[in-house]
Amino acid sequence: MTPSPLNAKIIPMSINVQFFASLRELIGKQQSSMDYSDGLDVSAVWQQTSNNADMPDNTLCAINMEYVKADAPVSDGDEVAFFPPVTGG
Amino acid sequence: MTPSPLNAKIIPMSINVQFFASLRELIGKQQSSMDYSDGLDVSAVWQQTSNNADMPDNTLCAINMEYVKADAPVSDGDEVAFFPPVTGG
Amino acid sequence: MPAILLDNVFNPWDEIQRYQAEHLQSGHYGATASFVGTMRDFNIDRSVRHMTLEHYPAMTQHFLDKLCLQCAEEYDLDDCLIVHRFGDICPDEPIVLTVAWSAHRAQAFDACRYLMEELKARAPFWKKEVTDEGERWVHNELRS
Amino acid sequence: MPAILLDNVFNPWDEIQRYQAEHLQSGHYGATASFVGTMRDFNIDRSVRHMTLEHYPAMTQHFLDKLCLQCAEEYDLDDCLIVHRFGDICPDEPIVLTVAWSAHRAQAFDACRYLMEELKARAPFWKKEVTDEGERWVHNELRS
Repeated sequence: MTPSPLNAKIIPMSINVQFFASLRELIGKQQSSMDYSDGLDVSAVWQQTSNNADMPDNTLCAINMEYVKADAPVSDGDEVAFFPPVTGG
Repeated sequence: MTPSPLNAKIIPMSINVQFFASLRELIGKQQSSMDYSDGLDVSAVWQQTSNNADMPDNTLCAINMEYVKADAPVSDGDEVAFFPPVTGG
Repeated sequence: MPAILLDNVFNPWDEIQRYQAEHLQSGHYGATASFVGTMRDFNIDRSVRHMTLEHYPAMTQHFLDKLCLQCAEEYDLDDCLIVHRFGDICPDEPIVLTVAWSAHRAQAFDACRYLMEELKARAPFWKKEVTDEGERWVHNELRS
Repeated sequence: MPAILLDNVFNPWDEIQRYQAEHLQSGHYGATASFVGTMRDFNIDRSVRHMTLEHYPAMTQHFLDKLCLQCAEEYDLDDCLIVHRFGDICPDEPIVLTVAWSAHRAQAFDACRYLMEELKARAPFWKKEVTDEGERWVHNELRS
């Protein structure tokens, strides 16, 4: 929404990607990062960071700590997270 | 249920009557007693112990610590209680 | 699964802990639901200074004992507990505590609420409030 | 109306008392509903020795903070509180506490339950149990 400062156009930010619980074990890592590109959505982030694993059907996705669907658009600098159904409480 | 011992036939028991809260104040006493007679029901107990006060519509009745209706039969030795709607908790 | 009637101030959280330590089996219950009713310093539109809670001792005890037993069976509880004050009560003092311990949370929640609803509807207690404008019996509360 | 995440054993009854003393106005709330979820030593058919509760720290805090605010507003609460463990947890230790303070009991009961149901359904925590037969992730619990 806010216009980016000039240097944000010059220094590319990246997408911070987090995997939790059984997905962390499936992917083999807790954290990844990737370069931002136009038109990126959450499922594309999965494809590029998941070591070719299929996304389990019940996977939950979040951008910047809010639940989103897999086709939600990703912005430069976002934190994208993937995790299985929750079991707290 | 249990057969009465012989002396229970000889020494007449009585009905113990209790009034609580606003009914205690209405009747002007906490406790009363009356002789048992055959065919006695709860409303007759009220009539004979309430100093001619009408029974308020919402009055609750109990015999021996269990809720009953006003036409419930009373037995020799029972404790009969009258009280207004409850307001605990 | 007792019902305890007290004529003095009690600390509901201490009561829960003490009862739990003495009567509940470690590692067995997974869900503890509790409710504490506390005397407020206002009711409807008047300022309440203090309150006297009258009860019918033998029937109150009998009613609450039966309620605990029946509730524990109906909701398959590990245990349950009711503590209720009577006599003079001041604002901010606890009036009632209900607790239900169960393996599962739905039963604990349902049972704790059932204890309170039955108690409010049928346990022989009567509140008389002392307000700035004098004494008054509390009538059936339309609001919960 | 905070949400507190802890990696150590906590006493839920002490938490309630401390929070109440520091944040609640005497004589104002009449109803306190609380729920404590405790680790059991059995789940389904296996014996559970201990458990690790993984979470997504920033999102968990954010989610529970928002939940408290939204619940307090929706149920017209005086206040509410969530305390939740993470990390290694042993049987009989509390996992979660939810508390709702209100003028009226219906709101307190409803709000306390709402906090738990939303937390169970959506807060990013994941349980891994260590049983006699090895480790396993806990799957969506069909039973409450």
